[in-house]
Amino acid sequence: MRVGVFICHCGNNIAGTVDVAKVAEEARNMPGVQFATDYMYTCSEPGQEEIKEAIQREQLDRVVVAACSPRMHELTFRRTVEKAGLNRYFFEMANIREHVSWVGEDKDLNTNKAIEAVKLAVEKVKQNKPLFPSSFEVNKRVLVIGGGVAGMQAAIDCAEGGLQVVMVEKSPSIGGMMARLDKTFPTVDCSICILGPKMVDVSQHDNITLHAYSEVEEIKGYVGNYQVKIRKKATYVDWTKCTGCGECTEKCPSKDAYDHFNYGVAPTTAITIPFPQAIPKKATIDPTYCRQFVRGKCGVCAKICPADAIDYEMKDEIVTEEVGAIITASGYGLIDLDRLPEYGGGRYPDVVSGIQYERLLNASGPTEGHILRPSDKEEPKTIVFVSCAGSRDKSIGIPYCSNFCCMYIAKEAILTRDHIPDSKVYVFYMDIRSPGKGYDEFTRRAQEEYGVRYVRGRVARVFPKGKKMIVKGVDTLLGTQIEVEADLVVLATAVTAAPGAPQLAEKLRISYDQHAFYVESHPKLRPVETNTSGVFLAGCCQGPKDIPASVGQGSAAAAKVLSLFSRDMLESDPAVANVNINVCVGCRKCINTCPYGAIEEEELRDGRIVAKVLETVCAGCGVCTSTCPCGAIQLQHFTDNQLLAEVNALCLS
Amino acid sequence: MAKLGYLPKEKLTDFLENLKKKYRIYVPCQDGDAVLFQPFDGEKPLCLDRPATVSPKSVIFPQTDILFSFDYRKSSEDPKQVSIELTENLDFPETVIFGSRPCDAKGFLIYDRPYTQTDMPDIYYKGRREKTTIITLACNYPSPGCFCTSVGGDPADKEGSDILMTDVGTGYFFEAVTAKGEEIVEDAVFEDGSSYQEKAQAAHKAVADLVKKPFDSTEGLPEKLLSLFENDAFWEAEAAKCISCGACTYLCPTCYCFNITDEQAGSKGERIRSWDACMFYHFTLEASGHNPRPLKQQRLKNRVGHKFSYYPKKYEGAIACCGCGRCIRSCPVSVDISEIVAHAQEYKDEPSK
Amino acid sequence: MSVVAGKELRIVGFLCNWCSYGGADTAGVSRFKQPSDLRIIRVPCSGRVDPLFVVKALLNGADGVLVAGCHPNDCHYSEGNFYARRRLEMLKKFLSYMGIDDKRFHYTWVSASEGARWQQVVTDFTKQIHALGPLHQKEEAGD
Amino acid sequence: MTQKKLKEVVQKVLPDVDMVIGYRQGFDPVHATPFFVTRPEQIDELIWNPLCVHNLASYIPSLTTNKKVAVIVKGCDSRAINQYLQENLINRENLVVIGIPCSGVVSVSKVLKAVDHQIIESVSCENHAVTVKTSQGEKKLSVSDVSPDKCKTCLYPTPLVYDHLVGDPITSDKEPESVYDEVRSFEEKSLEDRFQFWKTELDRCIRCYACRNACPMCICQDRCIAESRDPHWVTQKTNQTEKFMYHMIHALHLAGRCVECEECTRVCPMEIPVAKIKKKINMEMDQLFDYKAGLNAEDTPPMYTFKVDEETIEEHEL
Repeated sequence: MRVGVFICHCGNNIAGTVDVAKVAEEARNMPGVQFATDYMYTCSEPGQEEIKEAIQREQLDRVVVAACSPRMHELTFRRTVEKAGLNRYFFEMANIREHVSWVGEDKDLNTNKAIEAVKLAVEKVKQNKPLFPSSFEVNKRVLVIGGGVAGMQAAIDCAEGGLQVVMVEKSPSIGGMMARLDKTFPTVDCSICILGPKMVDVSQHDNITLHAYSEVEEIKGYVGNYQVKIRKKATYVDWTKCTGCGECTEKCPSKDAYDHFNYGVAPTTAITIPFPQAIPKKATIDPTYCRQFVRGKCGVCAKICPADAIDYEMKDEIVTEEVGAIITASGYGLIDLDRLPEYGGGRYPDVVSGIQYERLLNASGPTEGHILRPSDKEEPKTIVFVSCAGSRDKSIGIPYCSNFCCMYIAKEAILTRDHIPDSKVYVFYMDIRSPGKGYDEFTRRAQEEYGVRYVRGRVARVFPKGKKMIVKGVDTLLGTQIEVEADLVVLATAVTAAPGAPQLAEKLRISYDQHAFYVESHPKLRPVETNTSGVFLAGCCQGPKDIPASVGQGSAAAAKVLSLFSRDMLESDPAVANVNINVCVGCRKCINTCPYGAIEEEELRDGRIVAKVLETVCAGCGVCTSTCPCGAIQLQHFTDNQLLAEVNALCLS
Repeated sequence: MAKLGYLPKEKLTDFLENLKKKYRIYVPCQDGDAVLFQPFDGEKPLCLDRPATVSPKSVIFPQTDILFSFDYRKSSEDPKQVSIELTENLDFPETVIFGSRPCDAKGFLIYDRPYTQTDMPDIYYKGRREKTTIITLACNYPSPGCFCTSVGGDPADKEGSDILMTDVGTGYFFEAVTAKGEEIVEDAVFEDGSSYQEKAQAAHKAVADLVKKPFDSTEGLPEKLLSLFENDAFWEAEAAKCISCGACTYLCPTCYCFNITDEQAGSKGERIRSWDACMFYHFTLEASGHNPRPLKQQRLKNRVGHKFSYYPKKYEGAIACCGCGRCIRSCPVSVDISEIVAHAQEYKDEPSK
Repeated sequence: MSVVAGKELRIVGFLCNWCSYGGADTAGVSRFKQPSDLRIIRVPCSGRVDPLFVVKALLNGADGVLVAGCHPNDCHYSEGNFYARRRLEMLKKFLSYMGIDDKRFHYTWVSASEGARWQQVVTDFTKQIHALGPLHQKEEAGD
Repeated sequence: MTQKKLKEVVQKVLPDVDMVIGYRQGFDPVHATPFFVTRPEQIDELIWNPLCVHNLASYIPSLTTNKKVAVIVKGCDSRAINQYLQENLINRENLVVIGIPCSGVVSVSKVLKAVDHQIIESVSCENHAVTVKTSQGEKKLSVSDVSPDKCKTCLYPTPLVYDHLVGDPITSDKEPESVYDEVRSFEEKSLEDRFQFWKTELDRCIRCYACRNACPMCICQDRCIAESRDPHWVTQKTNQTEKFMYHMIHALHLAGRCVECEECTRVCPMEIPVAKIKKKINMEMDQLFDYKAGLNAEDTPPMYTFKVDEETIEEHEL
């Protein structure tokens, strides 16, 4: 074997506390090492040239670079050796910067440690085998989960890019949270007016198939070839017939149904069309309220429906879609008011959440845009907004900032002053977070032009007194207690992961953080990718963000899918598990433990059962290899013998 | 006239202490519930009342033998110049195996043919063999499973020993068999033994009759076994209960197969010779992954065949089994080689089942 | 050439590529100083760490072995560290029964962002191993 | 009479199977040996007594793929069958289980010790006692005095799975907790003493792999990594390190799978208490995951599954 070793100075980053010349000299004496040298910046153009030349000159068949972390430059150097004609897996990196020169002061100890790091890499690279990616076909259809603004943007961009798109939305209409907003900051545009056209695009685009009131049941397969089972929930209305005329909703006798779209600001009917601009504009029956289901008799809607679309017998239906990539834009949730008792949340009707207030403001909302407080339908004169209601509060397990509350409170405050010019508006805040284009100006306008009173301090308690709600708090700027007699209290309830986010993540085989927000591949450099290839993120499922950010991510995810689909064939990473059928005893332990279901049974000609790896599904975790008792299934590039070589390099001799 | 000696039992330790001055001595000692040949240290009590669990073969043919060690040296001025340094140790100490049984001693004779009586002797085996003196204790009663008399042995067989000693109650009767042996019986601790000779011989006779005889002779056995070579049904039945472990071969005084592996760490390494067993799948596993003996019955057939057919065919009819019975005693499932041989002899070509 | 006599003991670390190895990188980037004993073997996932690697290292010359992976629920491969947790816990409970001090083996979770935590783990574990001193001398090859 | 009943059952079963695995007398009066009955005339050779120590279940996995097999099991042996079913290593359709409630077997090496390794001329077994005749005369031994450790703490004298039960069920009078007393008392020794203990015991190991090949759960058998070069976990050296390594492999691969038949200890020609190693892991599996191997066919071995929140596993502080 002819190993070449290249020790990088990284300017002074390494050479400063490691005697690189000595490391190179020691490397020269290691068995199998043909050539070793040190270089100022190995990752630089000339540095890589040096490696290529050495490979030719010394006929090297393996290369070790001792420099920074492989997480930094492994790919760079793999390409380098490949250009010089070596298989890219005949390369190993010794991390002597992050793990040595930067964390140790004693030069002798560092140097010795660096030498051992090189020894480790040399012993490993000597065990390496050439690996070759295999390629497979891509199904150029994409599934978009969630019909909010992020999902719609992703869907439209993909469709415009010529891809077939399948969109799954769990509620009866697309539009998501944005459809519920009255206006948007900082422009104070009418939310539905700018969203509506996008919704129409989605519904009318030839390349987009919409499954509303549907949920993802099961996902099988791998990047390029997913099979997705979708549950189309029973609406009890035949949507092929329903014209959305809305007569049923007027005649429906059960008028105390919970209004999901309006967050229960007011009750609605058991059969509903969520809002005028809904897409699809079809009626849905909520069987938990519908008398036909609860009492077994009623049938009013069925009688009056001109299209004869009502079908009480309807059952859920499972459809299967085949796609090559998945964008999940499954959105977010809000914490229940009940979790904020100190603010009277859930206890007093006149303590509402920000999103409920949007509906009170909205012309197509239950109050037709007149701000009336829930308790007595009177117009409130004093309105208090409480920001960070739950957010940045470790005590209820939400340490993070909900990102956009500061802005929508400013907006709602401004709108309040517009609606009720003689109103007094207070905002209790911890900090004002307005780091967006035109955002800070907007919050200033709220205070300076609209006379909204911003009080810096937390609210301690909210309790009723007669018809009023007393808001007790501190003004930390004046350092005084403050008490406001309010008619209505609006809480900027904290943003949470969408209900059911973990379950969906498990179907998608992507990871989520302790708050159930989905985890991106890299917080800085791969914000919309996940660690499951072919699955991308957009919008608030990854964390709280405002509309432009969500839309941006929607487009970004679409771009990722389009570039993924720009090739007809995909290459699979060859560093996957591999079964030696001569050794496999068919005990199936790997099959049972594989997190990806990437291992199957295979019957050989002699009838023996052995394990078989689906290379394209295998993600290369190696759980199977540490499970296999006889070492028959080996994760390539991290085989038992490769790791043992490293252990022995350190322990023996 | 061979040299005869008598050693009262209470003098045994003195004798061994004397011997220790000149030799490295291996004696059977109780270790846990097993009996092993271990270096005599004067403290650990000897266990002579039954044959050792493992034969003394490891004294001359260690389970792991480092044949030599190697070191890849890179020259200081030009590291591209690599030289290999080999070191081997062939100077073996004078050694005595004390308290082995006649079957154990016989085992070494079976070793000798392939290891020393060839034009390419094995220097490691030969080296130790020549430096070793074997003091055998005649059996005063048979042990479970042993059948030496069926394979041409005897509980008091002198063949292969340098001294044969016999328990005559109060002490041991020593009979030098070779010059090496005589040298030892010269020792002052010995009294004249001639008066005990008859008593010893009587004892020998008595025991010989007690030894079980699963089969009378090995006449025509090699051919008979060859004729059964293709008879899968026969071997499948015989091997059904075998779990193909290596207990039989590793305890056997005559099993001499080995494996050679190199173990290297960095630039240094060793070439190791270690016991191997034809009962193991890996014994015949080829580099290609192909294995000519994938089934346990094929492997058991080889073990029986080697001892009672192939070896005798190669070496003037000498049976490669000394009938010590260890493979039977210690077999996890009591596979009985003497029974298999008997079955083979009785075997008539009637269709089975 | 191995450990620097008197100053270092032999400590082997198995780090998962996605979290703990990254955490060690983060510690480096932040220049969090650490004892120099630890040698790091990079594995894709803590689930790849067969407890036998730990045993092998301890029997063959390591004075201490450290395994670090992603926090539960944060596994890059979603489940690998759950398996690791069970297997390594089993080993942890087993080692001292065989006469090998279980303090010589530690497994923990360090994320890619927890540079400071990594520094703490390395420092404390190295201290612990130095307190225990070198592991029994192993016999030479042969019979 | 159990023996007689057994023969009747085998009579019934044999026509529908390729073989019945049972016991017959071995090479001497104190050794029974596994017996593969394929023809009716062999049935009479079958025996059942406290000398029938082997766990015959170990033979099944290699057979049930293409043969129909009946096997005779004691309570302890039967756990292996449940474990096979858990790991789906046998084809239940091809298996007929003949269970025999067992009041305890003997340890042959303890019997031999009891008669100072005299050659045994005859053995007779009746109600919980064995009478052994040697040249030195007769000796009557109570089974419980010469029984293997597993019987002293046996919780499952009656097979947990069977198609035919020969004899009436027996319920255990043992304390479930007592199973691990051996482990606890051993753990009272100092670390150094524990190491020395294993050092001396394992020093006798000749790596004949009898413990492995007799183990019902060592399903790799011929493919065991203790012998392979790829992966190359252990060398062929017989020094302390490699002997420890081999036995650690055996033990760790049985974590959550060992059915406590203690065949490994029984078969060791060097009399090493191999099962004592596994016992500790079994105890941990029981305490960590409330799991005993082979109790029922539906369980999942704890090492091949996990809980997102492991109540019983705490983070270890440094």
